[in-house]
Amino acid sequence: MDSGNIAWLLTSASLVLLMTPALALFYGGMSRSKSVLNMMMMSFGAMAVVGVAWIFVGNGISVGESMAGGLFGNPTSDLFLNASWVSGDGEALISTGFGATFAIITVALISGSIADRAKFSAWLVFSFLWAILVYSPVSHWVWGGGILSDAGPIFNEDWFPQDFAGGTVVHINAGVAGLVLALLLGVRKGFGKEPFKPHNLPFVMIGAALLWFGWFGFNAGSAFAADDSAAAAWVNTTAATVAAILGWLLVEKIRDGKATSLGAASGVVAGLVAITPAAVAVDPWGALVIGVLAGVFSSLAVGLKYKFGYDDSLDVVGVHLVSGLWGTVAIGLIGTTTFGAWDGLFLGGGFGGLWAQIVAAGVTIAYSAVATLIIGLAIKHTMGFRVSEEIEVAGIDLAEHGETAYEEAK
Amino acid sequence: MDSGNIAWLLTSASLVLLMTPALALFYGGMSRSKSVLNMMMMSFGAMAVVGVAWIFVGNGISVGESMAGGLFGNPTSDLFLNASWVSGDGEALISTGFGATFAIITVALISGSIADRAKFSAWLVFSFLWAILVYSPVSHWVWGGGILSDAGPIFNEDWFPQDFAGGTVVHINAGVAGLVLALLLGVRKGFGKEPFKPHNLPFVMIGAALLWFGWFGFNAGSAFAADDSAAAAWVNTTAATVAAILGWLLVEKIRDGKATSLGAASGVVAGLVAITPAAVAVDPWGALVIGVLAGVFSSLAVGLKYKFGYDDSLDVVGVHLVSGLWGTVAIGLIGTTTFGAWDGLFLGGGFGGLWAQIVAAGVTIAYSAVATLIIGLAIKHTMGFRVSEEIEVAGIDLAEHGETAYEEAK
Amino acid sequence: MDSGNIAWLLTSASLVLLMTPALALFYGGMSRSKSVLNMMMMSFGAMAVVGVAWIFVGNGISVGESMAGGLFGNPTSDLFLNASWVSGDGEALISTGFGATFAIITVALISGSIADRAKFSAWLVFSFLWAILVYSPVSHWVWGGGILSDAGPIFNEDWFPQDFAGGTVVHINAGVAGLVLALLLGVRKGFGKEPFKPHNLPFVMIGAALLWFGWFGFNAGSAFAADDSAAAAWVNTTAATVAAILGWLLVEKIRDGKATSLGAASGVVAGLVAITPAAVAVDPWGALVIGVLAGVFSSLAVGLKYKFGYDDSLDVVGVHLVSGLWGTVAIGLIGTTTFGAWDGLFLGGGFGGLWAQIVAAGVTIAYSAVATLIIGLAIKHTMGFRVSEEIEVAGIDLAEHGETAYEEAK
Amino acid sequence: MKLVTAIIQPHRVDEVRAAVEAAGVKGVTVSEAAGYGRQKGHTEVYRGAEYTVDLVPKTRLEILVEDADAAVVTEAIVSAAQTGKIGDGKVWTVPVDDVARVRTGEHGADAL
Amino acid sequence: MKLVTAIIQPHRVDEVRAAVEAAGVKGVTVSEAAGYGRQKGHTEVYRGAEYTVDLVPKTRLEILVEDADAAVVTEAIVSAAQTGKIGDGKVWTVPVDDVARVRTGEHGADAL
Amino acid sequence: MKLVTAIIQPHRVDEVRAAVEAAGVKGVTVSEAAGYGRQKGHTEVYRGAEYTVDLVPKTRLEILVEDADAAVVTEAIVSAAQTGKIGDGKVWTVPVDDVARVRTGEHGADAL
Ligand SMILES: Nc1ncnc2c1ncn2[C@@H]1O[C@H](COP(=O)(O)OP(=O)(O)O)[C@@H](O)[C@H]1O
Ligand SMILES: Nc1ncnc2c1ncn2[C@@H]1O[C@H](COP(=O)(O)OP(=O)(O)O)[C@@H](O)[C@H]1O
Ligand SMILES: Nc1ncnc2c1ncn2[C@@H]1O[C@H](COP(=O)(O)OP(=O)(O)O)[C@@H](O)[C@H]1O
Repeated sequence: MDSGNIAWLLTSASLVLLMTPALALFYGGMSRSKSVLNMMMMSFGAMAVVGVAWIFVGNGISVGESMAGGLFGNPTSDLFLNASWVSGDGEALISTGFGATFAIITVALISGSIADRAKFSAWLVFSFLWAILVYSPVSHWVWGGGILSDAGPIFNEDWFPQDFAGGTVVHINAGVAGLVLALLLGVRKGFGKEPFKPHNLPFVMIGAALLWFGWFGFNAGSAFAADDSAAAAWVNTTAATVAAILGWLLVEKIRDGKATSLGAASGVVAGLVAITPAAVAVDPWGALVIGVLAGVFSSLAVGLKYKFGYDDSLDVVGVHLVSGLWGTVAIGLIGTTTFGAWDGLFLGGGFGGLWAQIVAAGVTIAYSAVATLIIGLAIKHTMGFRVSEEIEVAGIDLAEHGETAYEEAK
Repeated sequence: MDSGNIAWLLTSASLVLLMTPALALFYGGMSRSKSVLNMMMMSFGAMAVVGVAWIFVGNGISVGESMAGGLFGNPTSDLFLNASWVSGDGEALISTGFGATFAIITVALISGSIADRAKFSAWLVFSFLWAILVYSPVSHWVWGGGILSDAGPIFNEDWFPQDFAGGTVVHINAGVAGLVLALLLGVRKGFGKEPFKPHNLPFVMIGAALLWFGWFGFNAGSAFAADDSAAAAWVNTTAATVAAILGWLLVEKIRDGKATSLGAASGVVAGLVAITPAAVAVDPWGALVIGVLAGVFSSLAVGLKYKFGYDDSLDVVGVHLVSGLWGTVAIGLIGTTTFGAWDGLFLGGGFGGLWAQIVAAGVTIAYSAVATLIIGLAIKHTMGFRVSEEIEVAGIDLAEHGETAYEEAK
Repeated sequence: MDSGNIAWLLTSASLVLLMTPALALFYGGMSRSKSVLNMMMMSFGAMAVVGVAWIFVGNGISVGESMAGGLFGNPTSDLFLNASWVSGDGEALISTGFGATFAIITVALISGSIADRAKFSAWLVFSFLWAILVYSPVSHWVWGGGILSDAGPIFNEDWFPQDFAGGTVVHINAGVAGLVLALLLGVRKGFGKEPFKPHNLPFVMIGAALLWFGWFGFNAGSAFAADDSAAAAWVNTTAATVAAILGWLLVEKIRDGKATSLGAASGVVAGLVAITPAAVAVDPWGALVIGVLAGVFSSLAVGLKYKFGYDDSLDVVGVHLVSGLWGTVAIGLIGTTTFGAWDGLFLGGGFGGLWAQIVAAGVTIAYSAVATLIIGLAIKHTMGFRVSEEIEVAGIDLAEHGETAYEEAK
Repeated sequence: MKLVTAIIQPHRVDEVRAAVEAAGVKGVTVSEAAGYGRQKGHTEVYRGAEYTVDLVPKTRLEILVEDADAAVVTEAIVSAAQTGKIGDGKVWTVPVDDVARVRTGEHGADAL
Repeated sequence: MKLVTAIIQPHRVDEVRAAVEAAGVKGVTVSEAAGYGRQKGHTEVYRGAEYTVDLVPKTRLEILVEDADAAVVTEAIVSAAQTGKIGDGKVWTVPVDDVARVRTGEHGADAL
Repeated sequence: MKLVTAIIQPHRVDEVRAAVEAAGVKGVTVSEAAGYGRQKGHTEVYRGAEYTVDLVPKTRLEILVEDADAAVVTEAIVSAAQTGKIGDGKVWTVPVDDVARVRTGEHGADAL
């Protein structure tokens, strides 16, 4: 037990825990004032039920010894974290906590695609099931020695997917789930006609900033030590993010004539998403490139929903799926071995890495799409997933939570 | 000097310092828009005067060598932190800083019971006196080798109260003081008739989330090292909190038909309060139980003020006193020795621990009640503690601070 | 590589990164609701372009080997952080990241003096140039072995300027630049007649609190280790800040009859600024003195703009220049050698230290004034620095960013 | 028909609503306003400078009534809103040509 | 000239604006209001206690028209704002002595 | 008595208040509004899509005056609020049957 490593893991886990309320603020600010509470409650609800799900069996499924050929970890290996606790080992214990914060934020991310219209109880059930049936196994595949790791049946020790902090497990996974739910629940009244503008842009900006702050725990904490890799991840995280702000604002300036604050905040998130898998696999120059293009790609992608007619309300697909994919694939192109595992295509490493990245992304997309659809359909046809149009127009906060976000003085 | 431990203590002290402005946001959001500044200023004022009081004599009273048979530490042992400074010892120095942040937040907690109606100058005087005369000695009793420690006259090395991070010293102490002040100042105009609804629920939610974030420093930092105990405290803190959200929302759903955002935020705090004394004394399963019941107990308790007619405006009693008591007593029931000091009743440890916990709680309640009453009465009958009804109705912000919180564009 | 030190540097760099959005909230809350986004975007824009500038050549100019007799570091020594990266050394890498966060916040601070009226594109160009041409060289002078260090031509090993975390490099530097830009852009319509009151004081308070939180990384992180010095800096930072709140509120209470929340928030910042250079150079008693007088001096200084007619909109001069100067000079008076380099005048050290502090401040002021003026004039006469009066009155957010900060429910 | 408009102190709204209901009024439209008259505003402090905020928040009530009820409703409002302090407000009546209920399209007294 | 004032459901504003424009109206003034009548408010929960919020948000439209147009505009509003549910609102007309356009100082029908 | 209502640009409020005070007016009620007419709104950008916000913020002033003063006050408002740009606003006058001062219960001209 190294006290410096534990100190950094304690800090990192705290930082990542903070990301979910930061997301609540980011998403909440983007909502309309009649539905901000419901939006934030989807994050808080995810904290509650995914937290419990993780302590119950999620941690075991994620990091327990592989079963069924690497499809999942042993669910009973750490029931109620009992095994971790009695081990008395600080690094093991805080690692389970760190893992919980990842499961929580991944689920919370999904909620952005179904703003203003999901039943809160249905969301809680979805969160619980998705955390156990989708997040936990996929994290086992990539990080727990499962089917998408070098120990799995697809890859080998030379060529295997690199996902430092969650490009596949977190962002592609959540992005696909968001897309499926947006399709399943359908568009909001007025979609494509009214702009549904953010009701509080300072909230959006501060939410994005707190996400950035927490993301240092997410990325640099994924070194599981206060070491050179952690430092490298910190530097790349910052490099990609500052570049992504520029990329997003540049597109806006050229296309619309104006650089918006919503664009700056969205650029922050796009950059962070894209560098997540690549945090140590590329050098700072590569991080700048990944960042600026993440800003460009995602700023162009958020308009697609109007074209294809899916109401991904707060752009989970445009930001998390698109930049998550970009960052994952980019490693195959410009990965280097200073801290990374293999060289990418442009650095003379050949197609092996690129292939591994694409396969990992593809498997994640396929599984997430199918599993989310099954869970979503089950909920839709039993308890129902969506509130009535009347409630939606009047504001979901009042009907689902009995509250209005703001009160005037009297 | 271990750099990992210092790193964690520096981080923890910073986190706990953040808790007081987080509380300001939590309390401020619950206030009405005409009195939010005064509410927040009570926290900021506490930072200022309790900070100075701690540097002056508070630290000495709390951790100096015991005097008067363990009633308080030597007040002159660390005047203006001079002794700590010249020691040149980083762990000693940052521990005094860590201690300051505890004293500040404990005082700030009290302010929630007297929203909208306390003179700011009276509050500052109260804060200074209460920090020195109540917080500092009580913290000496429990943590400084005083009368409620194993070195004191009441307990022995086998059976003594466990209070890892402040169930008695912080939450019961502040909760009782809040009750006494609420009674002393009396109810607000409209109490029991108007709902006095929160003017900004997103503030309340983000305030609660920042409290949670800071609380990792509070609980895991109370290990005074980046070690196994700290990791254990981190995990239990999260387990209890996620469970408490569920507990609170469940009561609301059953009783009122709707799960509110105010309930989720309050559940966060209730869970954190309850696990504070027990952070390493129970296992994660125990933490879940403590948490869910803290949510249930506190959500039921916040209605008591209407029944008994004390205007504990923002529920200091319902949340801090009730969940603080519950967490303190729960150790006597389900405490375990993996990281804790003795086994609780249900784990075969007998009644010794339960008795110790109840005595510690009882002594704290009695002293806090009497001492707060004396300080409060002295202020009431000299400078006065409460503003006029006219000021209260018009909004205390304008009269006491010459400001209004929000300005429209012009 | 010591994991505890790296843990603390990772944490500190994350904390300082958070300071810039915290500043955005602090400044944004003080703005009017029609220009809050532009105010916040100046901070976010600084993050983007200064981040890139630092990774590009800024880090080299700041910490590369001295050139031109200590005027700047070798700009090509760490292009795109390539040298730091290939070193593979975690402490070197995270130190460059830590440096980036300092450059960003310093530039962002300046924006407070030109609220409501600067073209966003002009601001981005200014930020880029100023970071490279002013911040980077001045930081080299003081911290990189340049002309204001003990290795420089002016000072010697006995007497040289002490600037632990940025009294000269950050606060005096930014304060002077703010003054120059305020003069260059001219006053806003209504200056001196309308009060331009803060549109959201809770934002101001929380912004100040998050600055405080981040400042622990700024000051205690400047020890570049989790050691005794870091702990000392933490304690002094808190001591000065709590005292400065009291100092500011005292002036208000005496002069205006009321202690304001804007005053408390401003006091926080003034105290933090003043203790920044002196964080380990004085003892806690000295920190209290520096803090309380910083509160007094800055609260009196913010009125000067009305007297002299410069529209330093959010008091960059009154707070950062004045308290930065005071803290820098105070070391010459009450510096001690427990953790500091030499004794100040009042502690029997003679005039050597005082002289060094004054020279360092004077050189910084002179260079910052001239260089800022040149950059500012160049921008003014090419792309233009200020928006039209019409845009200013209608609200700069709409014209520059195509957005309004808040939307009502519909 | 008549439209009775009242500008009153915000904290008297509940009392006034009760009074007009007692006088037979079935519906009211409420909005925010601010005003000044004999009552001047209050003083705020900003960065050491005092200045006067002279608009005082008020609440506007609008009530459509039949001609015969205008005087009764006015008196009901006056007595319920009265605190005797400067700034209590004004109540005025204007003639109305026609009223329509949106839901049904009814006109005149039926629409009230 | 006449002033037509309409209190309608906030979510019908766009439809009503389109309808009055179709009826020849060139300008409209809009503001926020709240009201009650036959439509009672909703229930909110706070700390375990239920209570009624009885003011329902509404939007006020004010439209200056020539005498002859008042009835047409009223009908246009009524049919565009109608949902058939309680709370759809009211439209009333008051006589106007004079209108001035600030920009030009014109008076009367020219000022509309 | 008359009620003079003015819809003006928000940034002309101070000038208008000064002008009507100079014309002998002792009290004013102010509220927020938004409107459109010849002046169309502005363009905002959202996620790459431009759209028009056509309601422009305005301020409403309501001033009760004696019959004889209505014209004078109207002219005072028009000249103080005029900037010559489209969107300067409207001023209109409606007849008032009665005014009451809440504080005293006075009626008619005494209540102004
Ligand atoms: N001439 C007026 N026209 C329109 N509103 C007025 C007029 N005079 C007063 N008011 C409104 O009535 C409110 C109270 O008036 P004020 O003169 O302050 O008190 P009082 O009526 O008790 O003498 C003002 O705030 C304003 O809103
Ligand atoms: N007598 C009245 N005077 C002024 N406003 C009224 C009156 N009656 C109703 N209103 C307004 O009209 C709105 C709708 O009235 P309500 O009686 O609820 O529905 P409906 O007109 O469909 O029967 C109310 O919210 C209120 O704003
Ligand atoms: N017919 C109308 N009825 C009510 N308000 C109107 C009418 N026409 C204009 N207004 C109000 O007057 C404001 C200015 O009118 P507009 O036609 O834009 O400018 P101008 O009067 O200078 O030609 C509008 O924003 C609206 O609030």
